[in-house]
Amino acid sequence: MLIAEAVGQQYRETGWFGVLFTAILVSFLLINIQRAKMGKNLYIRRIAGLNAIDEAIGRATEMGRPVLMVPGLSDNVNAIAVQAINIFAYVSRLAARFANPILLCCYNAAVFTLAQEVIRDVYQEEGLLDRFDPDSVRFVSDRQFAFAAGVSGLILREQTAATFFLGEFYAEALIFAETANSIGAIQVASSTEATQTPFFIAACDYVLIGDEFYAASAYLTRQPVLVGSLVGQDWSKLLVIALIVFGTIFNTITVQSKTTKAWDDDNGVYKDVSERQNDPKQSFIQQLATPFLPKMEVERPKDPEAEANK
Amino acid sequence: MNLILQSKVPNFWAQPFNSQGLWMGVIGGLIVGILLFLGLMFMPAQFRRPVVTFCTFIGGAYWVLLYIFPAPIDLQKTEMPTGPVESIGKWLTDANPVVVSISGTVTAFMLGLGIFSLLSIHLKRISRRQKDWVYSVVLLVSLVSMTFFGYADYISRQGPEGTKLDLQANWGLVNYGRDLLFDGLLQQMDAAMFSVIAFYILSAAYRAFRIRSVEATILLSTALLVILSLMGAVAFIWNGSVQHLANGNDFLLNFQLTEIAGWIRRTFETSSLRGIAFGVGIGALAMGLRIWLSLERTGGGA
Amino acid sequence: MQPQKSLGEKLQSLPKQVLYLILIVLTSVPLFFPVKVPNEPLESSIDLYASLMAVKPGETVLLASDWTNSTRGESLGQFNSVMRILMRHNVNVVLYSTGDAQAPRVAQDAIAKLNQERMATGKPEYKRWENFVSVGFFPNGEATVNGMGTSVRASFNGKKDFAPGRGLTDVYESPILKGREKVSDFPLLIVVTGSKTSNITVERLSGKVPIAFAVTGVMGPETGNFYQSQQIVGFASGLKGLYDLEGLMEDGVNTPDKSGNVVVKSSKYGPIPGFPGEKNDGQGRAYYPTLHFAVGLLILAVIIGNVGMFLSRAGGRK
Amino acid sequence: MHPLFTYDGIKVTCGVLATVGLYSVLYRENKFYRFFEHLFLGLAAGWTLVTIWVETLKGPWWDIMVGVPPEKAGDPIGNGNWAYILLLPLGLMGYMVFSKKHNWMSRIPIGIILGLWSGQQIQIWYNTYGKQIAGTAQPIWPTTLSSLTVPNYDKLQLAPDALAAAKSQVYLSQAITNFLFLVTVVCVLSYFLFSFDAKSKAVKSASSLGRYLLMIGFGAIFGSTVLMRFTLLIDRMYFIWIEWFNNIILNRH
Repeated sequence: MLIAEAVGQQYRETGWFGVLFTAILVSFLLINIQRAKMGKNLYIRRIAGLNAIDEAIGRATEMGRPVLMVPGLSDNVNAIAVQAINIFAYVSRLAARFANPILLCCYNAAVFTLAQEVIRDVYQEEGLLDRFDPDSVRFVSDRQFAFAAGVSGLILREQTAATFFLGEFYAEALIFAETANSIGAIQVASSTEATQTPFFIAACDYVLIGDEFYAASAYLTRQPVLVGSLVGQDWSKLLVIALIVFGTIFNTITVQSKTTKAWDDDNGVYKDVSERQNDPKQSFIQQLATPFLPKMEVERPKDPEAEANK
Repeated sequence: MNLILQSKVPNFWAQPFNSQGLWMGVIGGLIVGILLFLGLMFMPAQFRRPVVTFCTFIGGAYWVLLYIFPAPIDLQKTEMPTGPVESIGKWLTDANPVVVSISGTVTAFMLGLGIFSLLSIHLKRISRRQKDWVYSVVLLVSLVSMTFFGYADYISRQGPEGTKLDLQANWGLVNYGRDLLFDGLLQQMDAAMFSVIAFYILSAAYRAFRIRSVEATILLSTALLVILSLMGAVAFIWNGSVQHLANGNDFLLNFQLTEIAGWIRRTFETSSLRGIAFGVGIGALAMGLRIWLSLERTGGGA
Repeated sequence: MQPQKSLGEKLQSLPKQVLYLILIVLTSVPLFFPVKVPNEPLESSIDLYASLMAVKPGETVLLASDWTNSTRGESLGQFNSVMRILMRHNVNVVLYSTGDAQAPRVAQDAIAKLNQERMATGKPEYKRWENFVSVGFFPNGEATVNGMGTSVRASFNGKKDFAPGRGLTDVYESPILKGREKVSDFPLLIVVTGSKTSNITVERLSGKVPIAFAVTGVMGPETGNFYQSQQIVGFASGLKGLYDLEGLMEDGVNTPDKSGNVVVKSSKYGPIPGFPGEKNDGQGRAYYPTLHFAVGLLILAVIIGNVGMFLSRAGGRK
Repeated sequence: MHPLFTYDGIKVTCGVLATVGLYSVLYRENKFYRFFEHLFLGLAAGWTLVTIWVETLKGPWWDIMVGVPPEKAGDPIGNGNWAYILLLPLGLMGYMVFSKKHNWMSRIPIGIILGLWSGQQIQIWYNTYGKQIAGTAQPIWPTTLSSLTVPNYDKLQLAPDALAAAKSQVYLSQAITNFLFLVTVVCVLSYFLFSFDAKSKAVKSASSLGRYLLMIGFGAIFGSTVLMRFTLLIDRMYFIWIEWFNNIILNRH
């Protein structure tokens, strides 16, 4: 009974290791954020795509044409959208200083609300609230391809000089990229969907691949919290790598160690060779990842009412 | 706690349908909500951030708790929890559908903002006779008519008679209207816009797929190989000829097009995707953590 | 007057519109002359077919139908093939969607068509409520699927479908959902999708129920990722997967056809019958040949571009 | 009557016109496209307004709040949970975003949604990636050199146990594949190490190798995606030429 209370259903499904591992990752992040806060200065490598932002805006200013931003097609406001908006806050801060018109097209009402609020803040902090046009942050549509049609229409009519597609992009990625490319806009793009990255690579000037997107805000603003968490992420990645390498070595050895008779197909005879348990569930690392705890019965009092309803 | 843990219905939280208690609850809740609203409006500024932080934390705390707090082991509907630990665990699991509905519902209420933004832009354009104002009229007209026919159709489908309308024979004007606007136009335009990508792929590939750098060459050659392997006819001919050459030599059979492409995809595509996925996953985790604990300020002030 | 363009430059700067026009022609003409192209099914497709055929008659499977007409080109065919197999096996289906508000409607229309086809061959109707229930759409997919992990009943709570004579009725009153509280009470969960819902399902339900996918070609790679790590039992990806499936329905696995030779071999499975003689071919058969022309054009365009580049380089060196 | 003048004829024709209208942008931005673009946006917005109630609010919110007439006495579905009303003012707080003074309030609903999302990230992380980490750790040393590649089991015709034994070997080719798989994952992952000084040789070479391996992956992705896109185009062409031109205009079946 006590065990049943201590070890919940989910631990029997994913195992204690999962919770522990997540906890370690979380602690890594918190530790490094703390380190950074305490003024430890931490190194970040160069990320090409991000240095292009200033260049892009500068170019837009010369041409006096607007900068277009799309924070991805997240179904609801989530970290990806927030991260994109954080980057766009940086972009529009520059744009505001150069009195350059901006266009921020949103796919989701909640994201629109957040963007509206954040971008207004930016202009306020810069003391340029008079330059802020609420219509420059707009909700286009929450239907994927209506959104695509609307945004490409905007790109073509407004002849945007610089376009930023950062966030969660799906099939429509290439529609935006090629449209913007056809009017010679300078493009910085990134999709957290790895499957869309090759299309951005084919059509855009600068592409942030995968995780670089999450590194962006740390790289641009150098806020201690962000830098710290970035270092924490690196630790976590190293931990994952370590686990993989350890698992591989351990696995290889276990396979080698067990020997038994097995079929040698060339000479058509039995001979001594080590045998691998080819059922992955048998490998140590797999068991660590997902232990198969036996089903267990728990004695409980019956609920009279529920019994009655049954 | 007792108030929340009530499993019997009806109870304080769940009142019978259309009962007086229910409507009093609804009205009471509404009043409380409005008071809360006003209270927040006139709350001193220094409490603003704490409030937001608190709400965010509570939201995240639920899922984290659900994850780490031991859930009762296959607790049947007819059984009662054995002790405090189990009853809390049960409460967490039972709360799941409630929590689930929150973000969807709240976002739904905010949709008005999106529509408001649309309307404000296009009404302005019309009233000021700006360039392309005619198209704004088109947009508004289509918006209104779709809304009208959509609801009319929906209402006509309510009740036990609703199934009848699955047959076109029983349709009325509103059903035809909705069908034309939605199936006839909206869905078709979805498909059309989606398929436009095919053209863009062609032009993008033609422009960008040049053997300039090592990277470009790798990308190009892998892409071509995979494409060919997925074209049944090509694969069939290639494989056929390999099988012919190999006649019985199993080793050579590995050079069938599908084998090579399959090997590349298994070995490099899957793995590189996985590499990215780990990175992005950790990134999302970190971001989630920062947001949950309000460690960073959204808007990333420089 | 402008300087004459060299051949190399010309080849590198074909106007887009011309390419587009050729593409339209190439994707239109072959449609009028459908032919059968030879094909070898992928292992993942065979696994999907096997897992579908493994479900026993009278069982109830969950089918997440998360596609709409925007991916009709691939998903409709896949959905039809999957449903044909299940219907012929008299497997009951619980339809739900977390992908798109329209998905349930689209799926029902597809089933209606399949029903006509089925009854035309003299088979009994595949009845709503007795053979399949449409649970409808869940706006907050991630959380809903998450909830299904704990209790399907709780997540389907308050969802209704048309019961004959009774109008809208709580889905859990349907005979086919009797006693299926947890997701593990279902022998199989199939997701036919053109969107991210497949990932969401794996993230939250993998290990709790066998999962099989029919996804669009673009999602093939990431789905392969789950397949490799055995989080899903099998999947069909894109038109190729669909064409495989249609082929498998015709030939079966490790089963000889009329002329006695086994078309599809697999060391993984024993003989799995097909449905020779029934209507197995659909979109796959109609579109797959045409695809070859379109892809051919793409490859040609890339080659032309590169040839042009080399020519102009050579010109430069002179 | 000619099918073009039936309802279905009109419906399909509308679809064709819309398709052509949107395609016209491929030539260049024009009035025809602009018309259908705005029509598209309008219809989409209208449809959203419909689904917002029909799909999003009616079932998951309203019905749960006010309950529904119980099918039979004491049926829990019949009860309404009035507390759901509190979500309404919560959602409305978002509308304060346009007010100069109280726009901060819009951060409360956003905060809650974000909080829920963040918590889920922590909840799902391991369930998503745990198995993948484990699946990446495969033996990288062969257990037998009797055959360099995986033998063709179908041809061997072995007794079940012998077959199992033969299948359970790690052949050289598998070992190499597993090794390459491992290397790819590790290198790609190390390409995304941002805080390590690239001067350190190991990291540098690993990450640059990672980038090349990424390109192989991207190439393969591109390859497998292309076909789908063309499929959708073919589907459109089928719609135009067969379902419209052939079946309706030419009235052939």
